[in-house]
Amino acid sequence: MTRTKAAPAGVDRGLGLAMLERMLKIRAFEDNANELYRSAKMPGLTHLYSGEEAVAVGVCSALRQDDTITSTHRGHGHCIAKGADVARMFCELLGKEEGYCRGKGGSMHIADHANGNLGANAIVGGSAGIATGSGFSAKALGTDRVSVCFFGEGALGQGLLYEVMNMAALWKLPVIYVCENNLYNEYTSYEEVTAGTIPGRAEAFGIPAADVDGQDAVAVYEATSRAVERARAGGGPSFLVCATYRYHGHHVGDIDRAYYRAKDEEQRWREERDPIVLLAARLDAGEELKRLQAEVEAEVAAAVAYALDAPYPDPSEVTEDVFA
Amino acid sequence: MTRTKAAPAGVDRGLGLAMLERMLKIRAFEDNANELYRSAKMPGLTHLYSGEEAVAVGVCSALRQDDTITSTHRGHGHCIAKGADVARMFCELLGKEEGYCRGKGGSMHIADHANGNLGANAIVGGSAGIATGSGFSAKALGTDRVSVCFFGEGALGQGLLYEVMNMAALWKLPVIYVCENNLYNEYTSYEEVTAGTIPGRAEAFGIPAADVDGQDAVAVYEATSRAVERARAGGGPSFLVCATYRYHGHHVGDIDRAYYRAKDEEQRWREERDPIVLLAARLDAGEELKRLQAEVEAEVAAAVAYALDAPYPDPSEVTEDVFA
Amino acid sequence: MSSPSAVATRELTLSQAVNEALAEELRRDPTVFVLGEDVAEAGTPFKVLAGLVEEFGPARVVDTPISEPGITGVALGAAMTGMRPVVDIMFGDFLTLIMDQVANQAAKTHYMSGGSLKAPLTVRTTLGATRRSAAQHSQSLHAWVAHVPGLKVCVPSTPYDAKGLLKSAIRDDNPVVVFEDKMMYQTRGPVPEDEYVVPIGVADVKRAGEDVTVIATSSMVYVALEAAEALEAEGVSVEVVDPRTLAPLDTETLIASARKTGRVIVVDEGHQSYGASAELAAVVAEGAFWHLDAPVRRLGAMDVPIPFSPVLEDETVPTPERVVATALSLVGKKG
Amino acid sequence: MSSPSAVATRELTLSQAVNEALAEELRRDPTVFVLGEDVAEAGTPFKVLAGLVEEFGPARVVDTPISEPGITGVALGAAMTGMRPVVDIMFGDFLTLIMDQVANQAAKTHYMSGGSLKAPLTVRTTLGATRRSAAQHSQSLHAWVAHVPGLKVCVPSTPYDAKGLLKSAIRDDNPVVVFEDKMMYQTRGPVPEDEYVVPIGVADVKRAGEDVTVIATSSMVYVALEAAEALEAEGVSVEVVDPRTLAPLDTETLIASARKTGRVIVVDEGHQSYGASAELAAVVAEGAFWHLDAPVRRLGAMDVPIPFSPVLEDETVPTPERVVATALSLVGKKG
Ligand SMILES: Cc1ncc(C[n+]2csc(CCOP(=O)(O)OP(=O)(O)O)c2C)c(N)n1
Ligand SMILES: Cc1ncc(C[n+]2csc(CCOP(=O)(O)OP(=O)(O)O)c2C)c(N)n1
Ligand SMILES: [Mg+2]
Ligand SMILES: [Mg+2]
Repeated sequence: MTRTKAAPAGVDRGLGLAMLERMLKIRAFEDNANELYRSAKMPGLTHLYSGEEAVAVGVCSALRQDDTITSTHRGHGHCIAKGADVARMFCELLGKEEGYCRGKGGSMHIADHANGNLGANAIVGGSAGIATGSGFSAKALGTDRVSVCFFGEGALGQGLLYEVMNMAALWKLPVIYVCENNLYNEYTSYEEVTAGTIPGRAEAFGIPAADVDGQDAVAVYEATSRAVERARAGGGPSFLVCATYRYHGHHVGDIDRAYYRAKDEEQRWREERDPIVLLAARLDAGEELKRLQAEVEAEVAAAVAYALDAPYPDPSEVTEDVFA
Repeated sequence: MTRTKAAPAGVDRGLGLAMLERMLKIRAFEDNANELYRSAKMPGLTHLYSGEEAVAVGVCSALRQDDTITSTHRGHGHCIAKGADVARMFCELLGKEEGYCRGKGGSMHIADHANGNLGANAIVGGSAGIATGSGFSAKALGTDRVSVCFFGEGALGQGLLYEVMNMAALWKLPVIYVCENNLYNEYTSYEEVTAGTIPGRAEAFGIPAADVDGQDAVAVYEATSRAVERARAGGGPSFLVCATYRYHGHHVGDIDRAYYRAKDEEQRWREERDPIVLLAARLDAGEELKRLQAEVEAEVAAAVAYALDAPYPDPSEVTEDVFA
Repeated sequence: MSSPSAVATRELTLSQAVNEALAEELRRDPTVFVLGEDVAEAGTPFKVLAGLVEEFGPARVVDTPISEPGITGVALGAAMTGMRPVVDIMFGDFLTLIMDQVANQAAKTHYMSGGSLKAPLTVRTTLGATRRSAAQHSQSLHAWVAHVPGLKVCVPSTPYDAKGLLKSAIRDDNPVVVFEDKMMYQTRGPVPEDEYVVPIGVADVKRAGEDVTVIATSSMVYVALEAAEALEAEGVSVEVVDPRTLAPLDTETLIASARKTGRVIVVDEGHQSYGASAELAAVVAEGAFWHLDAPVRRLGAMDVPIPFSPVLEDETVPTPERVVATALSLVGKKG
Repeated sequence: MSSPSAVATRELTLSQAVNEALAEELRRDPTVFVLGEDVAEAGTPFKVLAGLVEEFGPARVVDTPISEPGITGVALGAAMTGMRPVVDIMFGDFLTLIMDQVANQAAKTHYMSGGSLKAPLTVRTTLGATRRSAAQHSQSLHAWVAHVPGLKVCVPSTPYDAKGLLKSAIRDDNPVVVFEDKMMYQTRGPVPEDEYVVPIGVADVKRAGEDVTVIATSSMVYVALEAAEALEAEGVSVEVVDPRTLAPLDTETLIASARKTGRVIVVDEGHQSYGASAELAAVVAEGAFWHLDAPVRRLGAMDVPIPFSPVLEDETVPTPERVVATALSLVGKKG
């Protein structure tokens, strides 16, 4: 995805449609992942990104290929937004040889080195250090690449985040901390476990923080572009709080969830705040939407079929790649 | 030490003199500890509190005996301020049987359960959880005791602190976080390693923070009293940043330190900002100062003599108290 | 086998047994409380704590932020000041985050204070692979805590042991780490109607035998028992010894069995190198040296991060087939 | 003994040898940098890094906040994106704080990514007691990291090995944890004038002998050598084997020595239970089973938190006297 300078009124139409395509692809990917789980074709559990597409796509659309991201347990969206191939992703979800991690990582550990994705992480907040270190090397090696750290608001509970934000601020590292606030830490409302304010957590370290509408891909893109510009210019880290919502359960198995999240809250977000609908409306993309949707669905369906047919790794691979 | 309601103009004279006595005792204790090191009578190293006396004494003078504190590697001051017996402390510093920890803890681990001192800690920031947990139990058990967490500004680097401040704020725990900012993390200026602001670190969690002159025992006492009142009334945690200075090196062996700390900076603090001199002046305590000084020096000298003569534990004690 | 036959029992899952232990201790002692992520309404992702918040309320079954070090520290402080917290660490892999609070703080509190302070803290967590959860949610890190003086470590295998040991842990005046194999929560077994505890530090012979001793921990007991069945068909009589707790370790029972059979296999789901299996093997190799007819053999998890793909993950764990093959080679029946 | 006599050497302290290794690697490779608390002007509390910031500047010898987890995480991220960081963790006791970054992140990065990512990260830290530093500054926690697949672990005993292994560690494409005994920094030994490296995974026979093998790690090598001297006077010939690295472990050299002498003592300063000594003992007890004339004996640190008082602390560590007594009992000379 090429970078385009954001106009205050929005983004140019080409970029807007490209973002729409990515978001549709994420949605289609997740629907298929869910279906693979439900039909018992996927081992284990997975955490779906549906509903949050505007965050990953808005952010990654403002990045270059050599910029790095670190991702989370809910990482498919970041991965696709940064340019990954969905067939290789499905292969990974199914534990197949051709997966991004040769089947060793699974959904929670997809990494796509070529596109700068340093990996999803199954430890909440666990990649905050890695992302900050990528910013460190960007600066130390004299490049102008930037590093994005995606994390859910649950990661605000992990002390590591504060340790590394302090260093990023001190050393003016080109790091963008992107907090995806989808309102829930698993089965607990974030308000029950989050004191004070979220932006304040960054501002305490002298890091500028912005509240962003995470359902508005253009707003996310613009906020990220500003942070990227600042980072490339040596201005140091930024922090974005993107208000968003996950449509599905915490993971694919989290079906009966009314005890922690009301059905009509879910419905309201889906009906009123869907990021794909909002972007399509903004671009007035009726026809293109249908075309893109059809294209993307075909691509994703083919990827699923490919992955289902793909071979498993040979069991002997189990002892490979322990050491480089 | 009894509690006295702080008048805006200061504290009553009885309390003022009691604070002065404690501060003198800490100073005398540290001078003797230093001497024990220099004369090779004390095993290992120790971190002296001289110069910072107003913080420990100002804080602890606002506490009841059943209120708890947690302390640091630089803990003698907290220990004495909370009411410990200096002979048993010296015994501990020398590894003797009658020490507070039967010789097992040494300088960095003195605990004085009877006076509510839950222990010094050799892990920077390591007691932040313990202090917060003591606040948790105070509330859960329906008492109105409060918990004080002493830590150096270096502990702002430890993520644990942010994790527990979040919980203290959420659950309105009666915890007072006392940051002793003596400007140095070992051999590094705190400014080189501390981004943003110190009070902001607490305010981000909705915890009120106050900057306090840590050389002014009365100011510390008053700020603490306000925090204690709030905590006992169920108002939740507070955070105090006490600006202070250590007179000696990071530990007793840190003699040649001009490379990180200018001699005349040290001299200025000693000459212009000595907490004992400042309090004595405020109380106009010329005569009493001399008397208290003499008394305290005699007590401390006797304690040193006692400790030097005291027996070591029997080697067989090494396997005792691993389990309760 | 200590699961008694004389008393009235019911079949419970291990999950239910743990839930009962917590409920009973919460009822018995008002200073007991549970602290952890999603422990209240959700009853944890494994649903092990279902119903507790309804009976005991949110002040005693406390949902926390995702702050494992902080939670453990808060629990420790509460433990030092009159309470008996039970910390829920969702996955044993997150022990990585709490080692300072556990090993540098809780484990040493009593000793460093010369006996004046106590830390009656229980940490419940999980171990075990094959859930297709990949490298950061599948580890069995019990060897780390077993290596720390001042900690007690339980690795129960049955609902009976899980309940009885957890009750002992909560009542213990020391920090205790209890590991439950996440794949065992639906495993059923008899649990007495009446109250009981299982003492910490006493091994249990889960099956008596003469030819080979299999020392197995946690869910590996079932692997050993399955192997023992198969071996019986081959004419090899296997004794399965379950240490139940790693620290303290009931070396006497282990060594006695080893002396009796002269052949020992240790099966443990931690990585084999520098794992619990090394200590267990070293203890019997030394203690039963003059009685051993063959080297003590170890079967731990393969020394690789646990891979996601089922075809790979299944390679990493000890299986009944491997125990059988090892036992047969020890008795000289096959290679 | 691999410290070569044919090449030109100087006597250096272990501290100087480490300093040289860092300086050489910093000079050789611009992607190498050092990160830690008080590493720059202070050169660490042990002064091991003295002078480096003067030569390489504060951008490559970086003073950090007191944030062990954060530092390690930052280093890992830099390692994954083209650099070769050397993290300084002042005391090995603080490994408690970085286990998530080390064990869940760095160790698994390469494997979990199917080989696409690398983490060429070196962590330097300390072990060892008797410095009168009490329970939180005296631990030897190398067994924890040795238990984690994907990590390499070095425990050098001599200036020669310390320098050569550290250089190998920095050049290695994997995360390596290097332990230096803080009591050994002033220990002197010959170090070649010319550049060299010591390969990771190769044990070294520090003294050849016939009757008893003492496998000793880090500073315990000196305890073993001192015991060997004393035993020679008693007519007992001791072979001292230094594994030098725990992971990978050179099992061949260890087992060969055990087979030759038939009697083995393992000396390691980690706590004995579930310590490195358990793995070393288990490996030789299995590998040399048919050649052993006596049980493999272990001497680790006592299973107590390290106490402050010298009269107590000195009880906790293996001593030459205890090695001598153990060796004599093994050869049947006394109880
Ligand atoms: C350190 C750690 N603690 C707990 C967990 C279990 N866990 C997985 S996801 C999750 C909730 C994360 O919430 P958030 O960060 O808001 O991300 P979201 O799932 O909402 O995208 C928890 C508690 C974990 N993986 N890592
Ligand atoms: C977790 C941890 N990291 C490093 C150290 C080594 N250390 C001991 S004291 C100290 C500096 C502490 O500075 P500060 O908190 O400001 O306290 P001060 O010594 O100034 O009173 C350091 C780095 C430690 N004890 N614990
Ligand atoms: Mg969330
Ligand atoms: Mg300081």
